[in-house]
Amino acid sequence: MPASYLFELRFCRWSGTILGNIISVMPERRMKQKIVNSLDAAIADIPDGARIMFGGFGGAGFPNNLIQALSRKGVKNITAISNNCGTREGELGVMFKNGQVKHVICSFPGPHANYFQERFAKGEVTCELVPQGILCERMRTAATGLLGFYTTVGVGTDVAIGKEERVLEGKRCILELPIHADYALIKAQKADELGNLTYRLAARNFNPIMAQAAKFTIVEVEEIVPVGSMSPEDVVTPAIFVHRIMQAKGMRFAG
Amino acid sequence: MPASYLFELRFCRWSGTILGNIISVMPERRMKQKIVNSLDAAIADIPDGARIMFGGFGGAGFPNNLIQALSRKGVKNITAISNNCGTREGELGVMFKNGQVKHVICSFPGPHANYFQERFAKGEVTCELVPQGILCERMRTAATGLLGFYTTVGVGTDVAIGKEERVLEGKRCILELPIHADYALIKAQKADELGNLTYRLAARNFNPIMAQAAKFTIVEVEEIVPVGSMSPEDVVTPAIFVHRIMQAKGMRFAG
Amino acid sequence: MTEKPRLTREQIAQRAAQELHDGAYVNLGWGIPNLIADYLPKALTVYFHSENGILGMGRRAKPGEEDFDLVDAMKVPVTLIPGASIFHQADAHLMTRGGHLDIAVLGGFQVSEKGDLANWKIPGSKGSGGIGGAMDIASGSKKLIVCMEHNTKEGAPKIVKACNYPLTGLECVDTIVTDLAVIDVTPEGLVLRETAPGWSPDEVQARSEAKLIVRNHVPEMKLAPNSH
Amino acid sequence: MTEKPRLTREQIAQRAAQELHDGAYVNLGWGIPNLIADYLPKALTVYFHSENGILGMGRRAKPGEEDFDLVDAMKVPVTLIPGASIFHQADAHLMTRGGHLDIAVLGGFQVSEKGDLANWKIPGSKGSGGIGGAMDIASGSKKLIVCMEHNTKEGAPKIVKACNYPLTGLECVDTIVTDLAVIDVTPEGLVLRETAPGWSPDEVQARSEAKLIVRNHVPEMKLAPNSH
Repeated sequence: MPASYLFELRFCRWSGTILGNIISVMPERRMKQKIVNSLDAAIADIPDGARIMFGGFGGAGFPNNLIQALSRKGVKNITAISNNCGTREGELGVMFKNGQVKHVICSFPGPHANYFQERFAKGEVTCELVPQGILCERMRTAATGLLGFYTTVGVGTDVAIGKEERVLEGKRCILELPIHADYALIKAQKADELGNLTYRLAARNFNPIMAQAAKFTIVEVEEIVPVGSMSPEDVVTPAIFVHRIMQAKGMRFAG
Repeated sequence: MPASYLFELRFCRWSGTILGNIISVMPERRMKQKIVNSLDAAIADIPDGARIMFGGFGGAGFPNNLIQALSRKGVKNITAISNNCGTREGELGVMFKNGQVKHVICSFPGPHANYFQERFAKGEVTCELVPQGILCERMRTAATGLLGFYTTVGVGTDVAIGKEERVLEGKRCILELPIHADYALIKAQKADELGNLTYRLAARNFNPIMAQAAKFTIVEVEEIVPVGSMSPEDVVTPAIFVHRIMQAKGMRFAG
Repeated sequence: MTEKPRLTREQIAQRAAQELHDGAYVNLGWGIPNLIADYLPKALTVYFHSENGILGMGRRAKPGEEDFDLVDAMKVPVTLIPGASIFHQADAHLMTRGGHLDIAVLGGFQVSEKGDLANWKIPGSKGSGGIGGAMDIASGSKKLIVCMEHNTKEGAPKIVKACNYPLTGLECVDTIVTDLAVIDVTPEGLVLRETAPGWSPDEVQARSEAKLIVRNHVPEMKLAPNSH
Repeated sequence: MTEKPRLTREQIAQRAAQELHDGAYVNLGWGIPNLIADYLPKALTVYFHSENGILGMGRRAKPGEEDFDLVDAMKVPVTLIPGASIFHQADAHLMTRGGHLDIAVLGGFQVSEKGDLANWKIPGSKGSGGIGGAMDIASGSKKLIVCMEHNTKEGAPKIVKACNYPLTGLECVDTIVTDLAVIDVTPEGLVLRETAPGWSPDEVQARSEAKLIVRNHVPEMKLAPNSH
């Protein structure tokens, strides 16, 4: 029996027809399993002490609804990896307000991160400042299974303290190590039922990197669309990086 | 004078109108400068001894027309960075047939790279074999201004010979260094007049990485479209990475 | 010595297909692994990854249907299933190396008792050789299965104490499916899980250089009813 | 001591805008640099980069036009020009660090005679401080311009022999535009290129800690006719 015939049998079960070179099949079994129906369910299994990446930059692309749910759940001793530390009680702010974060890895806490700064002043939160692009690369390094990289960024600055330094290509550089996380909480515009994601404008920012880098990625989206309605070329985050999907109307804290 | 008014004056000169949040302007001066009108002109300034990246994989996304032009020009002593080494005289094959390549950095020369293998057997071409994903990462490392990375890939194999080895996260890993290039010759589906690119299906492959990694990127495209006709979210290779554009009907060597 | 029938290449693929689980993201290498897609249990939905930047490959394109911009890693024109995505080669290998693929299946020349794999070059072979994506795939997949014949054409064992062929990766193989056996690589060594129909554990051991651990009863492989 | 008038922040931006060339890809940092977009010579087309993943930013959004998914690195709602592109933050910094931007302009607390920059933290300041994208931008741009006042409010020089503020980058600055001068960082040291209107090279040197090299005649800055 030729190979193509066997394939056809398999796809016929899903009433497959060929649309251009996209075969229309409906693998019902898997595609609904990533979708949950409440914000609380979306984050229910995140334990105290988890390392969590949070997407968003400049008021855009923050998973505000998931953050609010995480705050309600009351998890403690979180290590947060995020570009900033919230704007007042918005974005990550509520997590600092409630004393849920013990350590943060970020590039720029931000001028309105007052709850973070209060906890930081009291020594209740520790903070590792990372140059923004290096924050991206250290997360991507975890995502891609590499173990570290050398960069000129931060050489001779506070960032280099305690880091290995050497010369490559005649340039002083320091060794930067991957940033791993148990979870990523991200925001996307659309998900299909398998978890393929697209983002809106500059709300993309850190979200695709964090989706790749964390062991388990939870996304809140504005819209869930049927499988097959997204062009394969337009997918920004392939479904392999997405583990749980929650449709949530956009709560926004523009700060 | 408020800032927005000054901007408006500047854009009004280009008869600007607002389309959603995309302001319709026509900066005529720059946008035509990257487009050339012949394949020979597109590669005219590539000198003997250049280091050149060539896009393409599995018969898809090869800049065949630019390669043919480069072959006609007769440049010599090229260092080629490419996943493979051509299929007979197709793709990079013609460059080996004509003895134009002195060194190749690749992952898989391929079963039909007979001209490469002939030259290699005679010692006329040297070859550095690099695992395919590491080839991508070494190019991306050059693109992003980093100086090297550690990976477990290749540890204990021929690939590790001569490379620094250490242990990170309890794993043996080797240091891999960036691959730089003077030029990238790539293939895209569409370019706008500024050089923003999109690719068709699996013809994307190495092309976006090489565009980022080389000092000067020359692209052959099926179609050139007006500035503003590509959605900003759909651009795969932003114009900043593209230096010269040539519209060429697709010559294909599927091997 | 005339031997009993061994599994065909197709039957090796058929047995290996049973190692895939529902919803898995899977990369299939050249050779026998590439045949696995033809033998998926019908109840499974599996997402095939190709290292040239595809997730969600469907069946091969039929004659007349080929699009040469949509090929797999073997240059064969393929199709996409709904929910497929396209990305560049660096992201494709971010998936292989970064531990995102559930299962990868590669061909092999030799597997050692520690799970070292040699699959890219035969010693003394002419020409440059070629690595391709195998080393990245071997380094990062959650589960690596090797499909190969148990012995070379000359009868030499390919399940060895230590590889003397150029290595692809160290301690990377989880399971070996051959024309004689299914073998798991464990911290204790190679554990014989199943034998080919009609073959005893002793007969399989006799055709292996590495020691095979036999725990209790070793069943014979079951091939699916739609066996070739 | 009552001093002569210095350039305003807007005039510093106006002078710095003259350093941009047609077709340049440009990143503007917080503070004075962010004002530069308002003072571009009309003949120039410049493509503005934002480290949150935008190339081809247009003007700020007008009231009613704001889209809070389209903000610059300062959180200000902006617009796009045709030919703009959107990408993730890792690619945005691939551009900064990888030498793809033609010009970046940052604010500064101190610049040393070797071109070291300190711009992210004042010693003894409370709180965590914050780095943002400045270190990546400083490390990789083809040309780095720093815009700042020549002296602190207390009159201390910000052009120093060696920075005693926390550093942003070593030997990264190419040109300094202050309210008193335009200064180029060269292998020989800091070269005074222009002075503010009404200021002499000696007067500028007196307000600098680092030695300024004076070659021949040092002209006064010319601000564009549409000066504020």
